[in-house]
Amino acid sequence: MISLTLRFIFFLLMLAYGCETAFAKDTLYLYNWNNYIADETIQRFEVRCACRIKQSYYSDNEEMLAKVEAGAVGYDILVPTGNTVETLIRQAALKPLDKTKLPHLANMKPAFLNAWYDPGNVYSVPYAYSITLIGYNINKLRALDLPTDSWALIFEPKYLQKLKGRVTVLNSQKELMSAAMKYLGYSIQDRDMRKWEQAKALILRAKPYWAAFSNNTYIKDLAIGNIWVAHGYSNDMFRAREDARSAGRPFSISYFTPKEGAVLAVDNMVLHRSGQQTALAHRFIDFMLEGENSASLSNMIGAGNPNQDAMSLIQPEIARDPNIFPTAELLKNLEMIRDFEPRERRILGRMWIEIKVR
Amino acid sequence: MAMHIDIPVIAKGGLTLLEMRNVCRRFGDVVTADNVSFTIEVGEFFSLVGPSGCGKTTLLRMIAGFDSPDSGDILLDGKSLLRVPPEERPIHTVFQSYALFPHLTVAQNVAFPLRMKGYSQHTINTRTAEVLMHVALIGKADYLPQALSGGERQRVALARAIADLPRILLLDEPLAALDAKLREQMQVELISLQRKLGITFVFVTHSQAEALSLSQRIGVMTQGRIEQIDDPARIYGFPKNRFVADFIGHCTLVSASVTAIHASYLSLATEKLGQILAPVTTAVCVGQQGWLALRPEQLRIGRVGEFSHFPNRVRGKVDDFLYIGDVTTYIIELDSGLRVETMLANSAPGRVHFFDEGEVVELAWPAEVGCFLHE
Amino acid sequence: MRGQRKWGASYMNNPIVSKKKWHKQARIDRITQWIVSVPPHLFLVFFLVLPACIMVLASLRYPGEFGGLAPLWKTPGIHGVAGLTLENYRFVLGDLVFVEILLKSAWIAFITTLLCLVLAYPLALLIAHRPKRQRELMVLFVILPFACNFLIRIYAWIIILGPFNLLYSPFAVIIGMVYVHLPLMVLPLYTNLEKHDPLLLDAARDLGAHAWQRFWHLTFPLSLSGIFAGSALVFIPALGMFAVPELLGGTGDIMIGNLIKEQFLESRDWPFGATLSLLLTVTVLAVAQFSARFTQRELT
Amino acid sequence: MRTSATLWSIALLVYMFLYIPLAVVVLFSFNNSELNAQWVGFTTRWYTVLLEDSDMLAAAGNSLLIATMSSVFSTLLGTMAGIAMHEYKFRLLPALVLAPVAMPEILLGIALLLFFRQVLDLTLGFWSILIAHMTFSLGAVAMIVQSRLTGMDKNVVEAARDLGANPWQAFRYVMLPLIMPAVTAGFLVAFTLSIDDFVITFFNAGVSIKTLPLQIYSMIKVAVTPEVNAVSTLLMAVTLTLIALASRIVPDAIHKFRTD
Repeated sequence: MISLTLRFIFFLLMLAYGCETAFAKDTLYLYNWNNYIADETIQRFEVRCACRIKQSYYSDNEEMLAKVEAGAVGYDILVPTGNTVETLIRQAALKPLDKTKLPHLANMKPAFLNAWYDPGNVYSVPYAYSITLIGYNINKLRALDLPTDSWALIFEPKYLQKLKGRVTVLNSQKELMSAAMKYLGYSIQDRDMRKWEQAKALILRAKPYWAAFSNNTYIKDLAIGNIWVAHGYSNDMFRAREDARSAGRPFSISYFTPKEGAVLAVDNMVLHRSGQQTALAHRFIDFMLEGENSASLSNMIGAGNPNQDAMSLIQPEIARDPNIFPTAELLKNLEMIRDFEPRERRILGRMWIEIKVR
Repeated sequence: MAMHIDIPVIAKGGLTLLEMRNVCRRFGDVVTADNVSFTIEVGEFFSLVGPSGCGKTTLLRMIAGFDSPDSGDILLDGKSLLRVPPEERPIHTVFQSYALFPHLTVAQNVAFPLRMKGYSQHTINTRTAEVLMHVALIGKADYLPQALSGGERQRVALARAIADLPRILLLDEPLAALDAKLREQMQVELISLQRKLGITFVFVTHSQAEALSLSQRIGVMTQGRIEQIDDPARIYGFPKNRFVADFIGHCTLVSASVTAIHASYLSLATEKLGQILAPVTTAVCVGQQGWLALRPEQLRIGRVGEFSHFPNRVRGKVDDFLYIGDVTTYIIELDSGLRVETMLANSAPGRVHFFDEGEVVELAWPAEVGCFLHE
Repeated sequence: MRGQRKWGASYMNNPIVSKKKWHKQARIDRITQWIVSVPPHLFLVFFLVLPACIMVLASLRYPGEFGGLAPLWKTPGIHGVAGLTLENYRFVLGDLVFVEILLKSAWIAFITTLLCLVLAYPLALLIAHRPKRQRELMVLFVILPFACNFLIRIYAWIIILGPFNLLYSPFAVIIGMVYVHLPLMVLPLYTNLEKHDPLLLDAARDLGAHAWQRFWHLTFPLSLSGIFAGSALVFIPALGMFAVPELLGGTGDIMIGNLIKEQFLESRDWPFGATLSLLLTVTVLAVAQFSARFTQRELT
Repeated sequence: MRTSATLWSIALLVYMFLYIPLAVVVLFSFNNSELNAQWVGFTTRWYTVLLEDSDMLAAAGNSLLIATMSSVFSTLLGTMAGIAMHEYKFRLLPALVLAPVAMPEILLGIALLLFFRQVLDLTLGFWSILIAHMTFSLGAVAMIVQSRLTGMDKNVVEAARDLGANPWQAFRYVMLPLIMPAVTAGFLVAFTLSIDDFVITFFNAGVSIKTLPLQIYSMIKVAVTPEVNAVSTLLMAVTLTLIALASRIVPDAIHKFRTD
């Protein structure tokens, strides 16, 4: 009896040890949004630099901040949105970039450089951007003849009655409340808490009609047809449209940027101070700055592209899509999220708890 | 609904209450009831005795309804019980392990049958108090079974079974788990209770002493067959065959053959005891082979020549003796090698035995002693 | 931690053992007791009691600038809040919404326990009355769903409920909760029912009790301790569950577990998360105390 | 007792309720479409995708390594705790052993997360998960060993001491062989608890290490492809054989020594 157990334990240890050693080669740890880089791009980089990329995913900046705070060790590259870059800089959690190793930085469109959150791009380099908008099931909405141009679709009970249990919204305090502020016509930089209270009231009024808060399952749910309207990121909606088409679903998915304006999220590559592979990280950032690789972000994932060099390589119908490359006048009412003072953040945090709990 | 309780008249040798008619039952190749037929009268204390595994408990379970015979019938007041489930039969059982309901107090246990019949709470309370008086457990009404002693638990099991005055009470070796002193006390109580309530008792036990002392009629069973049904004196005095003689009480069995039949006695030729005179038994013919059964207490032990007036005399030496307090049993080894058991009351205080080991003694007994058995 | 020594104590008061041998033996015994009991005590105190105290302490502090906890002492030079505060408790108790969500979680856990009981009891009763060989097999088939990972069992329901538009609804949450917790209810019930002495049922039947009466007056009362053990085994984990409501629940189906998880892993307000966790702990202790009092009356 | 038809029908209903979802999961692992919407065609490509998925294999490896180590250590400590609780009447130990099993996992997860980050400043990863797993599986082993000891004839060990064995010999030659089935059962339970744990690992895993449940969670939340079904089916098969193994060797062993 005892020998049986010992043999069993020995066997398990060997098996486990086997799996572990296979990946001792130098490995670059990338902590990125889910569905924000094509596998094919990853493989090309691994082949070029003879290394391994170990990816972890997050679906909200807050989640990434919390996880990094909880177990900060080992991540070389993070891809935070603008406001989160500012937070990480204030936390002194980043390593400055060595520009000399980034020859392709010149490809970057000037408008995206020298951003308010990282003047002089000391720590960050733009990676891609997305717009937080509304994706929908064309057939269903045409049948219900619902408007496809305004936030009212997910905030007005008169539309929501027809969509009861078929709508999901982002499980992110900043994104959802900003969308509500936009619908009310306010700027999302506004520090007047009374306006945010109105946004909270608006959300609470619409909440009973929504099916769920979801940061990622909405891609699959839209493609399968469980839900018909989703509040989410433009690249995710692109993915949902592709999934539905490739799976041969009897409907198609589309998405629009509401006329009242929306949140623009410019995501940037940064080096976390606890990363070991600094040299390899720089090569990866530079690799992503090359026109061809950056173009794959738009062609395969439908993300907005800050890279000038890549514009020529992007497929025409994606380049023309205003939800991926917004026109100048649309850009006017796109705003980026900024972090507020801790005191205000706590008040908003408490509002968010009320939204979730009421 | 008030409960009408009439104390049934104790009929002596009266009406047949329960009849077993050609009941057969087998478990695989083991026969537990082999064409059993007997009747039990109203108000009788009937015992079923036999070695363990002789089928007496199966018989009891068939009467209670937990088991049904392969063939034959069981009749109560002339009506067949086969289709009647246990809960419908006016028959209750006192189990050997008592089977008291652990989560109910003594009073609630006793009240259980009454509650099942839907009597009013008032009737239940009065009847329960009354029954607890019978078994002297009034003080323990609110105790849980695990807080009681063995004797008390046994009495609760008894009280519970007689609470709603069943027509028949089956007792499955109820006293087996008690110590000797307590068992004697309970035996007395059982008899007085049976007389007071007049309920027909069917008492199953493997202890023949208990059966002899308690019952008005005894059925001796072995391998699923009833060997003999009779009152205790005849069972002990005139056993029908070797098994009954050997099982009930102690006795020495000697093979014998009839040499002559006289008016008041038989003369038998036995190879171990020589020529013996024994009482007449019916349906015997000269030359019949059989067995002579001698009860130890009927043999007189003394010095050689002391009992010249007895016809049957044999000589032997004291091989061993067993002191049991009031009597001492002597094992006498006869010249012919037969070992015979006899006993002598210790009338003189302090004397452990009257004969020493190896001393030559003589055993003698009158012609009326012994019993010639056919098979 | 003074343990009364029982191991081999009997020889101690045996006069004929020589004094010297007796002392040596006592010393060996003392060492053995130490070897056996210190390591587990140490590990559990260090990794269970201490963390619990830290959690209580955390609930009394301010949240850090970027998540985590603000420093305990006011160190010069570093701005921002420090020291202890009852702010979290004022916020939790000030607003009834948190007690509301606790009650809602308790309500969902209660319904789950009830449904598990209604489904598990007949099954346990049936298994307890089957012959030995069949019994082990049927119990094994109850445990088997535990073989596959808890998340996969939830995911199975995502696939099933999705097309019927039942997903993201309280109904889905209840189905998921019952599905995950059902085996936990069957086992204690089965072990209790299996211990019932069949002779008691014969005795009850002999005393005139019909099938339903036998169940109501005998089997059910005796299985009460099994029912309470099973209910506690389902209710307490169900109260703290967050994966099922998150994957299957809709906007209105948030439980206290989700709120706690969100404080720690999304809105980075650890003190408030710790306070909610304590609120949950107090509820669990109350429930455990209540059910322990019933299972204490071990009858059979 | 006459088991009525209603009992059988409810039992059948419960078994179907337990097994239909699992059947669906296994069925869709062979579905030839990215989405689990409806049946398209039979394929085994998800299994090939699974075997090439390095993250999954790494997660499986981590899970196995952690589960093995945690159950070995917790069986060791748990057996000690079980014996200590049985031999010496401690008041604190039973409560400590019961607490992690009795309270919702989220509380234990949070407490450990705070403790590791605030007190030990241990970055969450392999060791934090290992310790977390040991905390709750130690309790399970201790309870199994203790219940085995209470079921055992008490004066067997005293008889050994009486015949001149010192505590260690009494343990080694009498107590250990007798409780070995319980220790093995404890190990298997600890192993299953550890490999199956999600909630506590979720809070204490940090970022750098992934166990199987976490990998499955992220797959369910994010890129949900039938690969999840494939890994679920394989996991079911592995744990199934483990339980069958445990249920075969342990009860027979326990029956052999049962001394009612």
